[in-house]
Amino acid sequence: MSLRALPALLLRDLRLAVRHGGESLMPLFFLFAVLILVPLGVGPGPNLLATIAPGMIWVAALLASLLALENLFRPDFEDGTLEQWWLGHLPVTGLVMTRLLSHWLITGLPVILFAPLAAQMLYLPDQALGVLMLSLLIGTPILSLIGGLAAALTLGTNRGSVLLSILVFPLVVPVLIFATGAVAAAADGFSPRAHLGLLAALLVLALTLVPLAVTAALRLNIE
Amino acid sequence: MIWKTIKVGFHRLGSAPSFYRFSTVVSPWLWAGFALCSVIGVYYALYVVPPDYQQSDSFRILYVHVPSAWQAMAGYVVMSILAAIALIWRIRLTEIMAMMCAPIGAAFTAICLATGSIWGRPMWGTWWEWDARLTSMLVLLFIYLGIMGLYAAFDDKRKGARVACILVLVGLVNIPIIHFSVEWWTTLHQGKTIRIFGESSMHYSMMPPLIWMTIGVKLMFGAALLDRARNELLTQDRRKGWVRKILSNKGD
Amino acid sequence: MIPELEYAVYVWSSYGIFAVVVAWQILQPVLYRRRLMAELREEQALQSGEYDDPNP
Amino acid sequence: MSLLLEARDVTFRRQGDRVFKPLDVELAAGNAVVVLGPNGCGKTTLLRLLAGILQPAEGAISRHAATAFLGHASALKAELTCRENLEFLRAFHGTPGISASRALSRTGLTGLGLRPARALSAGQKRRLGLASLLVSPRPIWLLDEPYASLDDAGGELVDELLAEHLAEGGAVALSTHQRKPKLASPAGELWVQRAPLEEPA
Repeated sequence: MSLRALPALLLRDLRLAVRHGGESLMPLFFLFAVLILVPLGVGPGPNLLATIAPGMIWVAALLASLLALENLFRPDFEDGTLEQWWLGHLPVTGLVMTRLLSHWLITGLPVILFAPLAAQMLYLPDQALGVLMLSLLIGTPILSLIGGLAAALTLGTNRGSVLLSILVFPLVVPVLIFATGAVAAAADGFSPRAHLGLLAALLVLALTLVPLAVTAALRLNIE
Repeated sequence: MIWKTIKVGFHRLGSAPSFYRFSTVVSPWLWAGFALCSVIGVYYALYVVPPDYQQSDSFRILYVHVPSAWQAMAGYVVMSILAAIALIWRIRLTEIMAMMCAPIGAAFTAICLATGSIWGRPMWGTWWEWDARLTSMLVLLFIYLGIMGLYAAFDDKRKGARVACILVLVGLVNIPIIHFSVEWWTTLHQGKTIRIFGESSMHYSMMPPLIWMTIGVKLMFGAALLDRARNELLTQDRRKGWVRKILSNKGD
Repeated sequence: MIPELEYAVYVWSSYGIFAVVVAWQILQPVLYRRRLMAELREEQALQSGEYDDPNP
Repeated sequence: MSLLLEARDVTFRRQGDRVFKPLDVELAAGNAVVVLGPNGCGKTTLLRLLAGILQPAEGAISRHAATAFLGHASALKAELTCRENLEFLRAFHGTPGISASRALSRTGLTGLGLRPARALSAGQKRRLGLASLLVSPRPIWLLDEPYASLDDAGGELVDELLAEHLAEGGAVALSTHQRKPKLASPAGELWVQRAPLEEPA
């Protein structure tokens, strides 16, 4: 039993993402599209922008994560690489986790890295920036997990993308509420601990349950 | 022991022709029961119960709103139990029945949302209030729609049912979390709105129509579920002999 | 006969929505079943050669 | 002779119906079995069952060695070069064998290492698929239509690789429509038959 398969898979996924180039930059493009378009829509008033900043950054993170889901398992499903997962010596759940990690590295991490810039552009109060980063750090992996589940469930259908959004939307409601709540609380000078704690609990729950559900869904869909 | 009884029971009932016969006999009775209960319930609700001192007659809306809301949630619980049985023992009948719960549950969720919004117009002065219950119901509606959409998107209905059953169980874990988060969110963002039914402030004279309507709605859920499951079974087995036999037996 | 209610429009439209949705829950299976049976019967007739073409 | 894979009364269900009549399969070291049957009878499904990609609806399968499966889709990434594909598979399957370069030259793809897999012809893709069997040697080979889109030389290459694999104590099950493998000892034959519709009691 060798664990080399996991880094090999991760490296290959990242290499493919780089080779697709444009596609992997889409999350960032989305973040900035939202950052520029929303002020143009609602006006440049610092107070208003500061109020909606956490929500906007989080919606951008959500859209970025949604964007890459259609390609999470489908290309592998179509070229036969996915079924090879069941031949190996490794539990499929491990491979699923690796794939979700690469999704997070491509869609979640860039948003986190550029969040300080976005926060400045939207006049988010300074004391809220740390909490924003923390909420993204805890919350975006949940987005990847839930998105991965939706992608796995819709894999065997041929009109996946619309369904994907319908499935993801209700499941991410709590993430959005707790994460933006934390940032808003910090901006207003209250303690964000309760929100962040609940968000972390969600992450733990998602980390334990989602990979199993994804594995089961993939197994059914490759039949 | 009890598990075994459930399993054997479903297997016995699970044979397609026997379920077909069972549902054909039982469903009309459930519909009749629903008709009876709802006639009594509506009569009480509109004619007998006196107007509320605070809400006047608008509270009468709640006699369709609340049973629908309860059934929307109870329907999800029924669907989850069926889905769990379907995933554990791979019994086709429970797969089909779990899937057929979704459109009926969605219908009740829709009634609940529509009537809640109508009730809110005179009471809150607005068609939509980001009230915790309404918002969770809206999310529940989307979960129902997601389940229906997922099942519909598969050509192999058995595979589709099992995949959608996973979603049903994921939803079951999520619905309390969603409800809690929305409640938390609304209490942070707004003051108290009028409670739909205040804490045990309901006068006992207001109860009977609620009870009748609730029973009626439950019977209706069962009836619609049997009807839909029977149709789904016929569709899936249309190439098989037992369906052909039913076709040729019926003269009409 | 018809009770005079305050907010009558709201009350009646709520009960109306309820009635319509419930009626649809009754009708949908009946209509679907009728369509399915007609189609299966036609299929069977085609297979056994007893099919009468409605517009030859 | 040691058994590498045994299957008892296995079948699979699609839309609730059996795909083929339940089958027994035994693969011993040095044995080759050709899976035969008309189109759509479930040959691919059987191979995927034996590989462990599908779980049998009935019956049981036990595998006593690592398994390789080569399907219609060659499990290659179009955007990666031939060499990158092979090197990934070498690490992924956990049983590194001969180097990517050797595997490429063995399958007649010398000089194509830097070419993206999407730029290969259908026959070259099959050859690259065969190369992937060599970079991570596993005793049980399950090959779905290995002769498809290959020229005569390619067909002979498959026969040679099969012979070497069997000589090393491997076992092979393959489906085919075109040619049957020419081997020192003739391969066993396994006929897959469509299952009749079952009626509920």
